[in-house]
Amino acid sequence: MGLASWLILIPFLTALAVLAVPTRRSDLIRWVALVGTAAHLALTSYTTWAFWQEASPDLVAVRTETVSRVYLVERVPWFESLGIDYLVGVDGVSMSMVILTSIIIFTGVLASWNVVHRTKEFFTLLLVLVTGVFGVFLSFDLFLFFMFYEVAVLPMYLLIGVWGTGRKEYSAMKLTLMLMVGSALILVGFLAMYHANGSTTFDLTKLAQAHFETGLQRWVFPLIFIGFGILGAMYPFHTWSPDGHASAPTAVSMLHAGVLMKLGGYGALRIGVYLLPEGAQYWGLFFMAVTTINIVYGSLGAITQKDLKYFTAYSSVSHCGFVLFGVATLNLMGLKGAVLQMFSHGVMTGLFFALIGMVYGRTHTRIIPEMGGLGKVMPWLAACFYIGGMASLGLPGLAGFIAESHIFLGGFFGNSWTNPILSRTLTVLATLSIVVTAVYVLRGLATVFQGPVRDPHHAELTDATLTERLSTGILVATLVVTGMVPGLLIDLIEGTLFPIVNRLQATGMAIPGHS
Amino acid sequence: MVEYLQSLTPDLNTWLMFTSALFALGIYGMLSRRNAVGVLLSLELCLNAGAVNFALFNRFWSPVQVDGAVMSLFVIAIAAAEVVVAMAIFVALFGYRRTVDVTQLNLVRE
Amino acid sequence: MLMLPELLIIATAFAVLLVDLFIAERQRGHLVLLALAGVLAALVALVTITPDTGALFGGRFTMDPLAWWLKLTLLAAAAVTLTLAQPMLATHKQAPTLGAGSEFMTLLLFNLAGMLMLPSTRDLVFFYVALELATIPLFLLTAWRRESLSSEAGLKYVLMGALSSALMLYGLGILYGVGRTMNLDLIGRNLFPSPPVIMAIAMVFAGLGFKLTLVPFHMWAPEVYQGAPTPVTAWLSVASKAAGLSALMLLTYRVFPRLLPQWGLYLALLATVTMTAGNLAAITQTNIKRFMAFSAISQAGYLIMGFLGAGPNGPASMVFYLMVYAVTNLAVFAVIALHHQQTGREDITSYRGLSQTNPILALTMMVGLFGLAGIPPLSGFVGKFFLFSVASKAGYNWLVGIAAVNSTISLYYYLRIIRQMYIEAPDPELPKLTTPRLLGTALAVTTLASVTLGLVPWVFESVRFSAAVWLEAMPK
Amino acid sequence: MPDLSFILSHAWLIPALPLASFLLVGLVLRPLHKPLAGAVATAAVFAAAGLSWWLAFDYLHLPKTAGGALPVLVPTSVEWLRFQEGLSVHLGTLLDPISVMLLVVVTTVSALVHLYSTGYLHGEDGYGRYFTFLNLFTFSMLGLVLAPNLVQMYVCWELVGASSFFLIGYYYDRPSAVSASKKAFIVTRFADLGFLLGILVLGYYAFTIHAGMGAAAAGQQALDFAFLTRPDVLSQLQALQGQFLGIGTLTLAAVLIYTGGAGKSAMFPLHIWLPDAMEGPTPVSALIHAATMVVAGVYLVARSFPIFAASAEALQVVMVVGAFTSLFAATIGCTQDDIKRVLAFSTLSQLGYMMFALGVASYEHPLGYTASMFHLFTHAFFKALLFLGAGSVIHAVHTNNIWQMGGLRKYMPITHGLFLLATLAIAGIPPLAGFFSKDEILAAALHSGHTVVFGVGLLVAGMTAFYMFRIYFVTFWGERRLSHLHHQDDHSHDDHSHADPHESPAVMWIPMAVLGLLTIGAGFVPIPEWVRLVPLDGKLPEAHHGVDLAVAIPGTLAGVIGIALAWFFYAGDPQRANSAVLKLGRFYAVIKAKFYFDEIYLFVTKSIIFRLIAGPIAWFDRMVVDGLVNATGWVTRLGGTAVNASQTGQVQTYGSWLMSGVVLAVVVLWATTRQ
Amino acid sequence: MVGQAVANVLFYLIVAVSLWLAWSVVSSRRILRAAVALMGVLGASAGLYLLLGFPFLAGVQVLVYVGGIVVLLVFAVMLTRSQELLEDHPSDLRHKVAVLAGGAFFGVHLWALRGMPSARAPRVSLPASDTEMLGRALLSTGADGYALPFEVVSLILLAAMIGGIVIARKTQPGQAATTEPVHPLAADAALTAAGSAEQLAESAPAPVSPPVREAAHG
Repeated sequence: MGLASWLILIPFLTALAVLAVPTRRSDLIRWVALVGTAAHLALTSYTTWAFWQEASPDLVAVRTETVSRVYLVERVPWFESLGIDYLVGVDGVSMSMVILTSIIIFTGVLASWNVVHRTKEFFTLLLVLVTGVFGVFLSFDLFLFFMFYEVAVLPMYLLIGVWGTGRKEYSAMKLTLMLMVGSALILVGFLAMYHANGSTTFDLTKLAQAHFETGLQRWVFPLIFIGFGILGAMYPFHTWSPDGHASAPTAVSMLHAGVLMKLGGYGALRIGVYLLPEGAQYWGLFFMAVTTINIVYGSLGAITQKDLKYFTAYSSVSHCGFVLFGVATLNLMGLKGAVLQMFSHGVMTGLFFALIGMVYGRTHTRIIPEMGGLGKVMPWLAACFYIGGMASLGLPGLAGFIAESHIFLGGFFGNSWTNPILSRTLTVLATLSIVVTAVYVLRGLATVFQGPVRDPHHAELTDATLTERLSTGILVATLVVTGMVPGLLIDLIEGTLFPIVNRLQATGMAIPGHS
Repeated sequence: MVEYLQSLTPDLNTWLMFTSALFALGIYGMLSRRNAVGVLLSLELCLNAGAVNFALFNRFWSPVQVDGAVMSLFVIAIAAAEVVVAMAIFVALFGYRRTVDVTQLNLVRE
Repeated sequence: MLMLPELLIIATAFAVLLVDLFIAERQRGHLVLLALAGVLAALVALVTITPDTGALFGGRFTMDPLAWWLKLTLLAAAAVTLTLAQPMLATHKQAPTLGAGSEFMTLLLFNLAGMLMLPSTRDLVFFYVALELATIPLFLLTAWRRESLSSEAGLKYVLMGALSSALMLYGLGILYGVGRTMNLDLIGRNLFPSPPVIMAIAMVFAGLGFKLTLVPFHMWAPEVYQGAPTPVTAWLSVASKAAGLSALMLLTYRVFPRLLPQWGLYLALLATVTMTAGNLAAITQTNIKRFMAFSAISQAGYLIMGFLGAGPNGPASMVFYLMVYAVTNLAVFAVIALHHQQTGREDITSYRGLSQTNPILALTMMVGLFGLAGIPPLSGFVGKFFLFSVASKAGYNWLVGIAAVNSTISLYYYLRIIRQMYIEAPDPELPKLTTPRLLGTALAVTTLASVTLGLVPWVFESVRFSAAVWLEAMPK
Repeated sequence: MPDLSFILSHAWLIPALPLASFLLVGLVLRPLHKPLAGAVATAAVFAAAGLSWWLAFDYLHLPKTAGGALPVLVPTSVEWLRFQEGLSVHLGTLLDPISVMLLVVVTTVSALVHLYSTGYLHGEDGYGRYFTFLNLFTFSMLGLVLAPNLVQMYVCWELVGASSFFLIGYYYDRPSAVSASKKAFIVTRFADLGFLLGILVLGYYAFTIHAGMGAAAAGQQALDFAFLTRPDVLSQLQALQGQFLGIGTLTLAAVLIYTGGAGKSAMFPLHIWLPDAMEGPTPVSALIHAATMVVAGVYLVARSFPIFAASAEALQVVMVVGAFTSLFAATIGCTQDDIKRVLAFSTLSQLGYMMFALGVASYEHPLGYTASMFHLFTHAFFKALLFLGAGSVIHAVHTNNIWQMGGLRKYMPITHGLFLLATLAIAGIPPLAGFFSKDEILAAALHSGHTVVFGVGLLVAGMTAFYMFRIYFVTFWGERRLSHLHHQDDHSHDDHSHADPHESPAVMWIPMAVLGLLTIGAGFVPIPEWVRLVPLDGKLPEAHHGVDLAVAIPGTLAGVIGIALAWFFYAGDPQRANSAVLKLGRFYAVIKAKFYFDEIYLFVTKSIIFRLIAGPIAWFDRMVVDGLVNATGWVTRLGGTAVNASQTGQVQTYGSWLMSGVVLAVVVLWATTRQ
Repeated sequence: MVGQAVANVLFYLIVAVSLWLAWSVVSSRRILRAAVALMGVLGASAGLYLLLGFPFLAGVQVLVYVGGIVVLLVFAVMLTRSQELLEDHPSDLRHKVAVLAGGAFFGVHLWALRGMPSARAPRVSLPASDTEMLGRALLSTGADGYALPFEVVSLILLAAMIGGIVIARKTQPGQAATTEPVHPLAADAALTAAGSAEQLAESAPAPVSPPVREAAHG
C-alpha cells in the first residue's frame, strides 16, 4: 500500500472508526474525527516531501516532454479485459489539491465542533465525502476518477438534507441533480475517448499519448468542460451554488465550496485540456467569454446580497470563474494561475464559511443589515474576516494576488490561435472584477464589523474559542504563507503543466514567447 | 385419399391468408369484447390459427418430418392450460366483483 | 449430469406437494425450509457438478457458459424469493397472509424449472413450451391473494400474457415457415431481412418485450406488480425479466446473428423510450410496489443497451448487470416485504423515519436504492458503466447521454424514498419493524453481494470469458 | 559594480526593520503591553531613519559614473514569483538619487510622526493596532521606493493602500470614518486597476522584446526598470505600431500606469478620497496624506520617466492633469472651514505642482525633473509640520473647525511659531525651503516654453499663500471663540473644553521643532545638483547654479500679495470676510461644496452600479437562471404525470398499445434494415 | 383435374364457414352463441387438418378443443351467470381501435406474404399414417424426438390444474376468508360502489348498465 492509497484510505478508516463509537459519546466522535484528519494532514506533508524528492531532479527535463510524469504510482489491475486498473499516483497539481483538501477537512472538523444533532452520521458522511475527493485527486484511471467523483457528490445530499437550514431539501436535491447531470456529460465524454482509443485502456497517461482525431475532440471537449464546469459553478449552471451553500451546515459548505468546486477546475484542466488539445483550442475563446461573464456576474451579484452565505456563495462563483478562465487561456501562466486560484480560493472560502458558521453560532442571524459593530465584540473573528476579505480581493502578500496576477497575465498573453484583441478585452473585463470584489467585500465587512453595535444584545457576545482560533489560524497562516512565499507552490505545480502546454504547442500553433 | 386431396388444395399463400385473417379476427375480438369470457374465446381463435400455421408449414415445406404437427399438438395442450388458468381467475374475480365486464375492472389505478 | 438442477427443482416441487398432505396446518412454515433446501441443493449441484457445456436429448437440451450464469442468477433469486415468502406462510406465530402455502411454492418451483430450461433449449418447440412454463404459473401466482386487487391483477396479466404469447406463437410460426426447420441453430442459415422475417422479429420482440416490460408492451407491469403478493412481485421483477432476457439473447444471437447489428437503431430507440417512460412515470408514484414496477421498466431500458454493437462485451455486461440488478432489487424487495408484512402499508410515506426506528434496515434499503440508481462504489454503478460502454463502442453516444441523464432522474426518485427514511421524522403509530432471522440473512447476503459484485473483478471477468466462449460457439 | 559599503549592499535592512517590528508589535506586543508596542515601533523606524541617512551619505560619496552621474545600483535581488521564463519578479532594492532621497524623506518623517503619535494617541484603546498598521505602512512605502521592478512596486503599492485603509478607518465605530476608509480604498483600487492594466500591456510587449533579444537581456527580467529604461528597449517600444482606440501602445501603457499614480496622488478625477481621508487621526494624515503615500504617484512617474519621455503625449497628459489639479484644489482650499481639509487641498495643489513639473520636463529641458523632486523633498517637511501643528491645535481645542478657534497665539506659543514658519515656507517666502523648490518648478516651466503653465503656477502660488495665511490668521489671531459645538475630533480623556487650551506636551512639539529645522535647512540641501535626469547616453551636461531672478521675484511677489489679501480679509474684523463671501454668494457655495464631486460619485456608485446593475443581476440570477433550472424539474414532473395518465386501467387499451408496438416495430425495422 | 376442383371447393367451403363463424364469435351479443360459433370454427379447422393430411391432429383438435376447452368455456359462462345478460356493443372508440389493430395486423401480414416464396403442395407420397410418426416423435429422446417438451407440457398442465383449483376455490379449507389488510386505496369504496351498481343492474331488466367509469374512459 503506497502513500497515495493511504491518503485515500485514512479518511475512510476514520469514518469506520467514527461508526464504531457509540452514538451518545458525541465528544469522543469529534475527537476520533479530529485525530484522523490530523493524521491525514501529517501524512500529506510527508507525501509532499517524498513527492518533492522524486519530482525535483527532472524538473528541467519535463520542460520539453509532452506527457506529464506521475510519481508514487500504484497500479493494481482491476477489470483487465476492459483495461481498467486501480491506478493511483501523485503529481504537482494533484499534490497541491491534496494539501488544500487535507487542510480544509482538518479545519472543517474543527469548525463543526458543536454539531450535536446526529453527530455520528454527520462525521461519517463528511469523511466519506472527503474520501471521494481524495480519490479523485489521486486517481489516474478515468474509471476510478469517475467512480470517486460520484462518491464525492452523493453524501452531499444527506449532509445538506438532514443538517441544513432553510429550504434544505430543495437545495440539496437541486445540488445533487445538477452535479449528477454534469457527471452524465462527463461519462459520455470518457466513454467516447475510451472507445476512440480502441477501448484498450482508461489510463490517463496512455490516453494522453493517443492522438484523437480532431472531429471527436471538437465535440467531446465541450461536454467534458461543461460537465466539470457545472461543478465548477460555470455561468449558466451555477445556480445550485448559492442555494446549496446557503442551506448547508458550516463544515459541509466549507468542504463543498473550498474543495468540491475545485474538482470542476481540476477535471477540466487534467482531462479536458490535457487529453483534448485541439478541442481546447477550438473552444478556448468561447469558454473564456463564458467564464468572464461568470467572474463579473458573480461579483456584481454579490453586492446586493443580504445573507452572508449567499454573499460568499456569489463570491465563490466569481472566483471559480477565475479558475475556469485560467484553464480557458490555454497557456502556461493561465493554467498555473488556475491551479493557484484553486488552491488559494479553496483556503479563502473555507476560511469565510468557517467564520460565517462561527458568527452564525453567536448571533443566530446571517442577514448582514441585522449585524453591526461586531469588530469590537469579536476582534479575532473580525481580523480573520478582514484577512480573508483582503485575500479575496487580491491584496498582494496574500494568496489571492499570486493566482489572479498569473491569470490576468495568462489571459493577456493569450495564445497564437485565438484573436488577441478578443482575448485581451475579455481579460480587461475580468480585471474589472478586482474593483467590484473590493466594493462588495469592504461593503459587507464594514456593515457587519464596523460602525456602532446595531443590535444591543450583540454587545455581550464572546470572541473565538480555542478550536475556532486554531482552525481560522491555520487557514489564515496558509493564505499568508502562500502569498508571501509562492515559490514553493509554483515549483510544485509547474512540473506538471509544462507537458500539458507542450501538447497544446505540439498541435501546430506557436504560443508567443514560449521557449 | 386424404393425402391426395391435400396436394390439390390451393398454394401456401392462400392458406396463410386464411390463418392470418383468423388471427386478425381474434385480435379484434380480444380488444373489443366486453365480456372476459368473450375475450378468451377470441384468444382461442388466435391460438388455433397459430396451430394450423405450424401444421401448414410442416406439410408444405417438410412433408416427411412431423415437427410442425408436434408443435400444433403442444399448442393445443398449452391453449387448454391457459383456458384453465384464465377460467380460474375469472371465477375468483367474479366472486369479488360480481361482473366479468372487462371495462369495469380498473380499481388498481391511481 | 446436465439437467441436474432442473430435475432437482421439479423433484422438490413434487416433494413439497406431497409432504403438505401429511403435516398439520401449523407446520406449514417448515415447507418453506424444504423448498429452500431443494433450491440450494440445485444451486450447489449447478456450481459443482454441472459442466458449462454439453448436450442432452440429441442436442435438444444443451448447456452453454452464459446459460450457466443465467441459471445461477435464477436459482439465487428463487432462494431469496422463498425467504421473502416465508413470513407470509402459516407459521406457529401468526395466521398466514398467503393461503395455500404449499401449492404456492410448487407453482413457484415449476415456474423456476421452466425458466431454468429456457436458455438450454435448442429448438422452437421446446423453446415455446419452456417459455409457456415460465409464464403460465406466474398468472396464477399473481392472483394468489384472496382479494379483488390480486384477482384483478391476475386477470390483466392473463389477458395480456395470452395476447403476447399468441403473437409470439404466430411469430415463431412464420419463423418456422421461412427457416423450414425447428432447430434454432439452422433456422438462421438463409435469413435475410425480407418482410416475413421482419414481421416474425417484430412479433417475437412483442412476446419477449412483454416479459421484459419494454415500453410499448409494459402497460401490464404497474398494476400486476401492485396487485400481486410481494414475493411474487419480487419474483416477477427479477426472474421473469431474467427469463425474458435469456430468451431474447437466445433468439437474437443464435437465430439472427447477421441481422442483429442492423437492428441497432431499433434497439436504441426501444431502450430510450423504455428508460425514459419508466423513469418519468416513477417520479410521481406513491405506492412503493407500483414505484418498483416503473423502476424495473427503466432498468429493462438500460439492460437492452447491451444488444448494440458486436463483441462479447455486450452479452457479458447484460448478464452481469442482470445479476447485479437481481441482487439489488431483491434486497429492496426484502425490505418492502418486511415492511408490508408488519405494517400492512405500501405507500412511500409510511417509510418515514425508518433510519431512526430501524437503522440497519434503512441502511440496507439505502444501499439497495443507491445500487439501483447506479451510484459508486456499489456494483450497480459498475454494471451500468459497462453497459454504457457497450453502447458508446457501438457509436450510440447520444443514447449514452440520454441513459446517463435518465439515471440522474432515477436518482431523484430514489432519493425521494431515502429522504423519507433519513430526513423525515418517524411516524409514531407505525410499529417498529423487527427482522426475522431467515429474512435477515437473505438481506445480509443480497446487500453484501450488491456491494462486492462490482468491486471484485473476478465476477465480471469470468462472465466476460463465458460470453466470449458462448459467442464463439454461435452459428455465424 | 564598485565594492559597496556595508549599508549600501544591505539596503534591504531599511524596509526589513519596520516589517520586523510590524510582525512583533502586531502579533505579540499589541495584546500584551500597549505603551511598549508604541515604543518598539517608534524605535524601529528611528533606526531605519538612521540607516537611511547613513546610506544617503555613503551613496553620495560613491565615485561618479563616466557621464558624471551618480551610479544606479541593484545590490540585492531575490527571485520571488516566476510567472514565465523571461518574466519573473525579483524582490530587491534599487538605489539611485531619487530612491535614496525618498528613503531619507520617508523614514525621517515617519519616525517623527511615530514619536508625535505616542503623545497624540496616548491612552486610546486602539493604540497597539494603530502602531502596527503605521509600521506596515512604513515598510510598504519603503518597499515601494526601493522597488527594482514594476511588479514589486505594484505589490507595495497595494499594501500601502491597504494600510492607509486601516489607518483612515482607525476610529471604526464612527460611520463617517468607516465610509471614508472604504471610499479611499475603492478609489485607489480603481486607479490600481489602471496600473495593473498598464503592467499587463507593458509586460506583454516588454516580454516579446525580451524574448527577441535572447542573450542580450540574460540577467534582467522583462518588467525590471533597468531593462525597461534601456535605450534599445525604449526605441523598440516606441516602434510598436499597435493602435488601441487610436492611442499608440506605449502611450497607452504610460497613461495606464499614470492612472495608478494619479489615483494614489489624488489627481483630478480621483481626488475625492483625500479630503475624506482626514477622518483618520492627524498624525496619519501628516505622514500618509501629506508626506509619503500621496507622493508615491509622483515617484512612480519619476522612476519610469524614460518610458513617459519616450511618448510625448503621456507627458502632456501628466502636465495638464497636474496643472489643472493644482489650480482646482487651490480654489477649493480657499473656502474650507475644516483646518485639516484646507491642508488636504493644499497638499493636492502642491502635488499638482510636482506633477506638472515632471510634465514639463524632457531630455532637452531636464530641469522640471529635478525641480519636482526638490519640491517633493521640501514639501514633505513643511506639509508634515503643518499637519502636526494642526494636530496639536486640534488636540488642545478638540475641534477641526477654524471658526471655533481663535487667538491661540497666546496659549500655544511653540505651535504658533512653528506653524507660522511652515506657512511662510509653503507660501514661498525666501529663505525658507518652499521658495527654492517652487522657484525651480516655475523656472522649469518658463524655460521649457510652457508659459501658460508658468502663469497657472504663479496664480496658484499666490492662492496658496492666501489660503494658508487665511487659516493662520483665523486660528492664531483675533480673540478666543468658545467651542460650544460637539467635539468633532473626540478625545474622551481630557474633556475640559471650557478651560484655556494649553501647549502640547513635549513629545509632540519636539518632532515639530525638528521638522521646523528641516523646513529651514531643506532649501539649502543641494538636491538640484544630486538629483539630475541622466540622458539616455549617460553624459550629464554641467549643472546651472544659483537662483534665477527673473522667476524668483514674481513668485515671491505673488506670495506677498496673497498674504496681504489674507491679512486684509481675515486678520482684521471678520465683517470684511463675510461681506466678501456674500458678494461671491452662489459661486462661493459651489466651490465650498467641492464642486459637488462627492455627490456625483455617490450617485454613480449608489444608484447606477448598485440599484441599476447589481440589483437586477441578483434578481435575474434568482428568477431567470434559477427559474430555468426549476422549469426543467417541473417539465420532468409533467412528463411523469403524462406517462402515468396513459395507465388507464383498461386492459384492452394496454392490448392496443401492445399491438401498436408490434406495428411500429415492423415499420422501424423495415426502414432501418432495408439493403 | 376434377380432384383439383373438389379439393378447392372443399377448402374454400371450409374457409368461408370458419371465417363467418369466427366473425360471429367475435361480435355476437350473446356469449353462448359466441361459444357455439367457436365450436364451429374449431371443427372447421379440424377439417383443415384433415385436408392437410393430419388425421390424428384433427382428432385431437375435435377431442381436446371442441370437447374440452369450449365446454369449459360454457361452464365459465354458466358460473359467471352472465348468459342471460345481453352484452352491449363496445363503445365506438374501442371498436375503432380494435378494428385498426386487427386490420393493421392483417395488412402487415399481407405485405409480409409478398415476400414469402409461394409453393405448390408437393406431390410426394405421404407416409402411411401420421399418428405413428407423431407417436414416435413425441416419445423418442433422440435428436429428432420431442420427449422433453412432452414432459414439460405435462408439467404445465399439472401446474395449471393445481393453480386453477386453488384460485377458483370459494374459501380456503380450515380458515376464514382472509382479512384484507387495510388498504389506503379507494378499493373498498369502489368495491361498495360497484356492488351497489350491480344491485341496480340486476333489478333493472336492461343489459349491464355501462357504468360511469366506462364513459369517462371510452
